[in-house]
Amino acid sequence: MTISIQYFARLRDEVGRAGDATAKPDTVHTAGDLWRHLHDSPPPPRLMVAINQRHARLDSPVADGDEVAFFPPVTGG
Amino acid sequence: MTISIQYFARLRDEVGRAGDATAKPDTVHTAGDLWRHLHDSPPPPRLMVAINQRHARLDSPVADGDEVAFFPPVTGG
Amino acid sequence: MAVRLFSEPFDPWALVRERERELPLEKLGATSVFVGRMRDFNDDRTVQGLFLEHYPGMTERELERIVLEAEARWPVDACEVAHRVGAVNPSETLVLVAVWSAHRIAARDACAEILERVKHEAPFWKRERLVDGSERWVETNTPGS
Amino acid sequence: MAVRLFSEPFDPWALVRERERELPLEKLGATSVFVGRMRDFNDDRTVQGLFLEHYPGMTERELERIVLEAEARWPVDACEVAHRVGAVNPSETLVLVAVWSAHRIAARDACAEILERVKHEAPFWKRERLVDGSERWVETNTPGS
Repeated sequence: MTISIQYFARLRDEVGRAGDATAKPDTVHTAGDLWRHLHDSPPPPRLMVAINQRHARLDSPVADGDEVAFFPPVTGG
Repeated sequence: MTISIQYFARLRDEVGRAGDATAKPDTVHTAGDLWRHLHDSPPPPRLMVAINQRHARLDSPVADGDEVAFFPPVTGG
Repeated sequence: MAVRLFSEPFDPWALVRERERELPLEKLGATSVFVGRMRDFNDDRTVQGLFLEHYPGMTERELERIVLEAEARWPVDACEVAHRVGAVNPSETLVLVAVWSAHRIAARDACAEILERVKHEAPFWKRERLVDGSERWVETNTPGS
Repeated sequence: MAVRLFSEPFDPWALVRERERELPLEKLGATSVFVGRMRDFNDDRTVQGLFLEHYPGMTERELERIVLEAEARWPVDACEVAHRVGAVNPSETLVLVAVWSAHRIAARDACAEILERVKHEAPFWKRERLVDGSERWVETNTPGS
């Protein structure tokens, strides 16, 4: 089981790829932990996160098998 | 020169006619005076008045040649 | 600005689309529309038909004044108001208010304000025909805000 | 409830009219519609085109959730939300929100609320193409209330 990660919009440009996949390390409990694990840096300001296609927070728990998405503030409509 | 008077909606049903015409008597200065002159009674509650097709008040002055309309609260839209 | 009275049924969406043919839509990011229709019920009574009386001449003046004042108050670029008069059947359109603007707040607020003023200031009066054949004047509009 | 994504231009008024064919309009006294279009300017810059990125799957879920919550909060009888995705040219429709209700306040407030939530919660992102050929991500929506 892995966690699949997606990046959208400006964030995808900045990260340089559309997604990642990782087995959940024991040190990763939340979406924020996951970001720090993948990028060796704190989550950028105004970062938004969705877990399994629902809005979540950086302190929301993540589990193996989850679909996690990181993106900047939305600008539809 | 006369003042022409129109009644609309429920008020026309109650007055029993669509309009009146009268030379302005010397005692009539306002739309309220005009109503009392024509009907021998005080203006009914919530009576609305227009003078020359603009909303007016019972204390608005009337003059010979004016088109005066009395009507109940409007209910369009 | 366009203000129109219809004594026959009209299609509000066709009216909006027709008006848009002459508008610079690439400047107008926001369009807000309200359509009011005749319901077959009111105050828990079943209504069969409606007669919309109006004050010819003053009605058009009032609608134009209401639109001009909205155009002065908000940065809106175009407004369309259409109102039915005469005998109306359930589900037919009574009123259309459409506002085009560069900005959604202006479009939305101007549309709401025009509708409220049409309902409370324009000289129209509704007479309902109930199922038992009796008729009654509608005494007042429901409050809007 | 109907939520739709379009990758090609769509006619918002045709969509509204099509939906109304299946609605009991004699019960629905009030229809409130907002149409948002692509402008050819933003922040004083001339914009040539727009790309609307979205999160397939989550987008539909979010739009449905927003509509369901509006239907729970207001006495509205039908809602229609349509949103464009992909490459868009100036004057093309980006978003349609239409709400039908027996009462005008419910229709108006639910329409405004759905629009604001679509703008602030649904996962869409706009990238603008300027006249000099450069591109920029739109950083934030203008506040709505």
